[in-house]
Amino acid sequence: MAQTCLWIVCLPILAFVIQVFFGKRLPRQGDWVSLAAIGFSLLLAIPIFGRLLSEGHVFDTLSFSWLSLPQTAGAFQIIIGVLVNNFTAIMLMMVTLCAGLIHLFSVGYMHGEDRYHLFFAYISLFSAAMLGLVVSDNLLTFFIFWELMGLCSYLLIGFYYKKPEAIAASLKAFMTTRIGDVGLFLGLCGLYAVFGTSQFESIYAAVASGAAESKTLLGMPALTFIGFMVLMGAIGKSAQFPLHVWLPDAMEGPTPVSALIHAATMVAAGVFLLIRMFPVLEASHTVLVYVAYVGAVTAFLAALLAIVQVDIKKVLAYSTISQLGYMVMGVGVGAFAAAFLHLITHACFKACLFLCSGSVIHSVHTQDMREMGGLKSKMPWTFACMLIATLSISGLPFFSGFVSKDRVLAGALAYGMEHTGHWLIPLLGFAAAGITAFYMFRLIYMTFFGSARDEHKHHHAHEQPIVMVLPLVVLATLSFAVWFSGPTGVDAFDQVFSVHWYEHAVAGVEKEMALPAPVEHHEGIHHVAHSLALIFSLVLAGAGIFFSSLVYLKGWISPVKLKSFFSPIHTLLWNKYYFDHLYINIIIQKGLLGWNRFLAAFDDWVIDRILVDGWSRIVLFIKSIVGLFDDLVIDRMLVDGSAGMTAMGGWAVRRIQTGKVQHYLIASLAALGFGLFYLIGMR
Amino acid sequence: MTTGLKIVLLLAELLCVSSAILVTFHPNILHAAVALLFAFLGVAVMFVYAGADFIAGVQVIVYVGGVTVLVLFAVMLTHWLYKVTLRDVRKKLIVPIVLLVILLVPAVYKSLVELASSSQNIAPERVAEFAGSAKTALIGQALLGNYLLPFEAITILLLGALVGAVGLARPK
Amino acid sequence: MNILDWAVSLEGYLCVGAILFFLGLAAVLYRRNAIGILLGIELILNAASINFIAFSKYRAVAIDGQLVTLFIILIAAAEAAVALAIILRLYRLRETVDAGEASIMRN
Amino acid sequence: MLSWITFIPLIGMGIILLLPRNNANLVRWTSLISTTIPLLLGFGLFAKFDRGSAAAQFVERVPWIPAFNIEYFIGVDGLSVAMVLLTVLLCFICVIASWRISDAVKGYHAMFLLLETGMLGVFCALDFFLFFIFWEAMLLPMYFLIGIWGGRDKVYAAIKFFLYTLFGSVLMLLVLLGMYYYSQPHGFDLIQLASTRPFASQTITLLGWQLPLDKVFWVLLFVGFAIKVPIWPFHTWLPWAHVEAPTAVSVVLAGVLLKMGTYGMLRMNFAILPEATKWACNFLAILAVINIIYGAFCAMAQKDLKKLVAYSSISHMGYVLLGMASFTAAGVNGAVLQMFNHGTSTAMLFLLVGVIYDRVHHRWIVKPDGSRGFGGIAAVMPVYTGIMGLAVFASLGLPGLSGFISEALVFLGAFSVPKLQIYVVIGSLGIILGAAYLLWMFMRIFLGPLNDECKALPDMSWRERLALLPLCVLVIVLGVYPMPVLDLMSASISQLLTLFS
Repeated sequence: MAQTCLWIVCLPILAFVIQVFFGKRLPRQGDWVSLAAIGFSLLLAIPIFGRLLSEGHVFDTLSFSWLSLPQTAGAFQIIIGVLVNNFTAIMLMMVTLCAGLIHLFSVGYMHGEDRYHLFFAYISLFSAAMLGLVVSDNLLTFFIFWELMGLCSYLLIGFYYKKPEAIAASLKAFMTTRIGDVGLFLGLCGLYAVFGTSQFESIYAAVASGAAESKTLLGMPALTFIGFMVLMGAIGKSAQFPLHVWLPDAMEGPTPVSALIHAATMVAAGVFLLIRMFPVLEASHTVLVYVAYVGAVTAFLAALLAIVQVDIKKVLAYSTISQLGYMVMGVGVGAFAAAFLHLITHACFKACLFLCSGSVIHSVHTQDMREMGGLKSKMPWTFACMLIATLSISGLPFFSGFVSKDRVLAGALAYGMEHTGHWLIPLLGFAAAGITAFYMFRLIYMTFFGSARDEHKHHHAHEQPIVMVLPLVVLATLSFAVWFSGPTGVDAFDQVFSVHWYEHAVAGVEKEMALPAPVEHHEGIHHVAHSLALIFSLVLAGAGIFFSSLVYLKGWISPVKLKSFFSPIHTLLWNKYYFDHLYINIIIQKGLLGWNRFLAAFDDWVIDRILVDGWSRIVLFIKSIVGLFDDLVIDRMLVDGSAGMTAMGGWAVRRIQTGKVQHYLIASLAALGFGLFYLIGMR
Repeated sequence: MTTGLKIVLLLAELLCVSSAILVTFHPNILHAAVALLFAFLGVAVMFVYAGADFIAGVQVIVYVGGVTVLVLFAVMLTHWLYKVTLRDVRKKLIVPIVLLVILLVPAVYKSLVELASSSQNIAPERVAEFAGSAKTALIGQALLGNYLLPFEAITILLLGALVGAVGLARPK
Repeated sequence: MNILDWAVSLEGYLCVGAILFFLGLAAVLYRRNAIGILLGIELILNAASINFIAFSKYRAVAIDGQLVTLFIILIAAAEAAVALAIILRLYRLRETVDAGEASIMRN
Repeated sequence: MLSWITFIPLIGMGIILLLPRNNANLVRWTSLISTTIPLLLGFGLFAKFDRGSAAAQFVERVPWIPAFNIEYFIGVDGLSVAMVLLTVLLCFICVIASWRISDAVKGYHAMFLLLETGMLGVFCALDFFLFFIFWEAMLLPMYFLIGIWGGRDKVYAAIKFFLYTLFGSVLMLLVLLGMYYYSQPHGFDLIQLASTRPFASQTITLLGWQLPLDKVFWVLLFVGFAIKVPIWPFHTWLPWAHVEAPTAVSVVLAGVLLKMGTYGMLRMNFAILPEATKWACNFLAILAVINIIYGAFCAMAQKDLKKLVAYSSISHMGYVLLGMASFTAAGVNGAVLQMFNHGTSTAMLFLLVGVIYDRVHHRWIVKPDGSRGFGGIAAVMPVYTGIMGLAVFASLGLPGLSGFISEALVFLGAFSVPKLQIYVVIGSLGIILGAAYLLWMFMRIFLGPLNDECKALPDMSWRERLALLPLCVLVIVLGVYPMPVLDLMSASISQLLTLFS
């Protein structure tokens, strides 16, 4: 089974390579190559998922040494490989299905774009990276595919590279996720420092055996440090607060990209990471609370932001952030199974929502809801699918959203009741649920109901071809609860033939993770929490829908008056809590670039001019002194001086040469005389 | 050696000295040249007494005949009789010259005598015999014997001098 | 030993030689006329010849002394010829034979 | 075999000097041949190199100056084999890349081949004296190459480079003499010095102070090599040298010359003076982190593309230092691998800068007057954008490309040492900044609306693609499976690290 996983990953990579090098020259610019690759992966994934449904448990590993450094003191080795367990099987199924459908959809959507083959190349690479991440059995390859996905999101967001906003958004996305990735990388280093390996099995075993309790990293207990770093990674990738700013801008990319990357798969990778590392987070006791808070806060604030958005894709982007917040909160409160289920269901209905919005945009050629309206009659299929997905996301019975969201909220409520100190978490959770219903139905009413605000666009609106509608229908059908638990989604009613495959899968994984058995105290709390959560979520969802229809369908309360009433809050929401302003203008423009300019100037002036060229000035100074000394003392006094003396001497002697022969004779005779006199004297 | 001969030798020496004085101090260059002539003659006589009769002969021929005539010719050629006075010696220098000569001559004389006494003396009888014997043959043998090289060299020198003198004196 | 024996003896010859030498030297030094200088030189040479001859007679110098004198005479002749040629040339160039004015070589 | 690799370029230079001046192509072909032969021999070296043994291989030892027992002792071990292969490859590529140099072609290629011999010699020499000679021999052609064929104020840059490195090598000369004097059987043999390590216990009195000998040697050598690496306070010559050097020269300068500093440290400081290195470990780590952060910050503020890449080299060499300071198998192996990977990725960047420089003769990302230097080139030069993208992502350490492996190893190694953990955290900031300035540059030049100045830029010629092909393949292959290069060096490094465990 592990070999098939390898093939599932390698097929899209192969497609990528083919597309990059030969895409342009292939018939239909090679979109069928990518489709075939992801289709085969889907076909390979189905038996694995089938095995999970039939036997209730799937497990297979395959690992090999990727990098080994023989060292006498102890071999440092990096072992990587493939791990297939229940969650992997489910994820494989979800990813390949969603990716396949979105490939199909983008064949229609991207028709006629230039660099069409490159789009499919990048999408194949992305699918390969996501699948690689899902199947990897250690944090290192997890991290490698994690960053490859970051690369693909960078390339795909910046696909329309001629638009300055698109490339700015792509850079923003890559940098923000990169900050998170660095956190995850430090966590990975921590793992190697503490456990010497990053393989999940050995980590689960080591954590269970309590081997890492004593060790500390940077003064913090090791597991807490690793937990925080992993959380940082998840915040970066899953666009949680405060690193959420890149997801709304990522909507600049083509809609299938938003659907695939920024709804279904990539952003979910952060949550999948938290689930994979759950034993570590749990063992560190302190990190989980922070995870819960991050999730809850993100869910609530993002939901608020979604209310004021006018761009259809931005609304969905913020709703994604909010739903991710739910999942992170689920993991934080310990209900990681519920979080995982929500991840799966969210992938389906959010992909459906995005694709519907894609088809709407494709037909009316605008993303601004204020120019839409009354498309119900024009685009019946799209409307139907979008309505189903909206109902699912709002958490109404009979729909998958209700099943998973209810469990997450129940977990949060149970957590809140147990640790009363953290009552804020369930409160934010439930509030977000209500607001979700409100803004989702706001979106439905503004786009499909009411009268057309822009006649020209309304006239042109038309239903999309089958190749785009089919994926919508498939995804919409997946949004029903029947697949995940019972038909109604309420366990009490569905006792008769409710589907229990998910519970078995979760049990299998818990066994693997060797989690410490949850402290079974007052079992009643869970039951009470569950039923209470059921009631609260239904009430809130209904209120949300009712209130939204009052404002947008019936128009009894005009949005304008609402806006004026809450104007301070509205401006706050409109400016996205000034996060963007804080990041872009203050931290980056003034802080970072200012500091860089200062440092470059410092480097240029202080170190280069003063410290280095300064030496040349000093040397020049010394040279001038030495030059002066040399010129004055040696040259003038000694050399010229002696020359002068010789000249004087010469001048004096010159007078002797009178030119008269006789004088010379006298002189020589005088010399002869002295010589003789001296000789005679001597003797 | 008879005293008569000694007297003649003494006279010759006095002639030499007096004419030498004339040569150095006589204001008129022409008279000085003639005085030189007589000095040479005095010297020739001294040679004869010293037993160097051939050398005396050569002295007379070369010096008296050649050099003095040459000098006279030179004087005549370089002094317009009516233009240039032949006065020559500078007056103010006479006193230092005389002093010089008076001082130095005895000193040099004493040193020469000392030199003479230190060198090996010949027995008086051999002095007489040497004075008497014929020197010319000896000179001839010596010239073409031990002194062959100087002899040849002197011939070249004379040739060079001759050509040089002619070259120098030739009018443009 | 009277004046006669002295005159014939070696000392006599040497004394005359010395006198002649210094007179010649005086002539050379103080004669303004170039020819006067030449005369001085001739005197000096003769003084040397006298000494040679005296030594060849009274000392064991034998014939060599006379030979040297012979050479001195020859050289003197050559020298006189050349000197006079120079003087004539000087005269033709400078219209004078005064040794003092021929001082182009001065400093 | 090793002597052949080292001296064939020199023979090539000799031949080139004899060639007629006007026939440029003949000169270029001879120069190409005299770099291809060492490349082929390099492949032979790679094949025949024994991965297991840590000792020096392909040793050639001939007494050269017996009076001071200086030997012509060359050999290659784990530390230097990767660098030799890199040098041979880069010089081959640079000769292809410098096909468009047209003025004084003979001089250029002669100097270049002399430079290659100097560099190969430095990596092969196992005798300190020979090492020093090659070190200086490499300096001179570099000066001429920058000084004559360089950019606007090339003379300033050439002089600054020359004097700066010379200052360093003067210190090295002191140590050379010191080691000769203080080693028992007076000699320069590095392998023997590394095995006996005689300087640990001795002391030296300088100006009245009693200083431990090995620490004095360590500091002097460190400064000498720090100038070359370059390490933070001594780095100001690098941007100048790079900006003014012609493309091929700055490729070699960044690809190989910077590694000589770190290689020298490993060969001398670490192998011969282990106690001093342990004493200075913290100091090294601090400088490493400064290098990383400082280089990244300065790179972000640069307006000249080549200066940006130069500062990025400073930042990447910071990782090498951090890896070396960790004394762990992963760290040091990561460091030496980073030396190789940085060589390939920076070489690609410089070649690509050269490509655009040949077309527009300016390198301003943002012109001094503030207007855009380039913009939206992706539309006009797709292949160039693709390869530049690969180079940018390789050097910012994207997993799947070679840059990531060495950075990961360095950080994994350094993080396992408790006292270096804080440095790793600060260093990881460098990864973010690295991505920032490279992608920001990529955006401003390649993406966005097309700048009308660059409307008519031709895409890369086949020669430029040929020059870049081997590097692209290397970057991808080593990114996926780094073992071929890693196990070249791991044996020697593990033996080196036994001194530090």
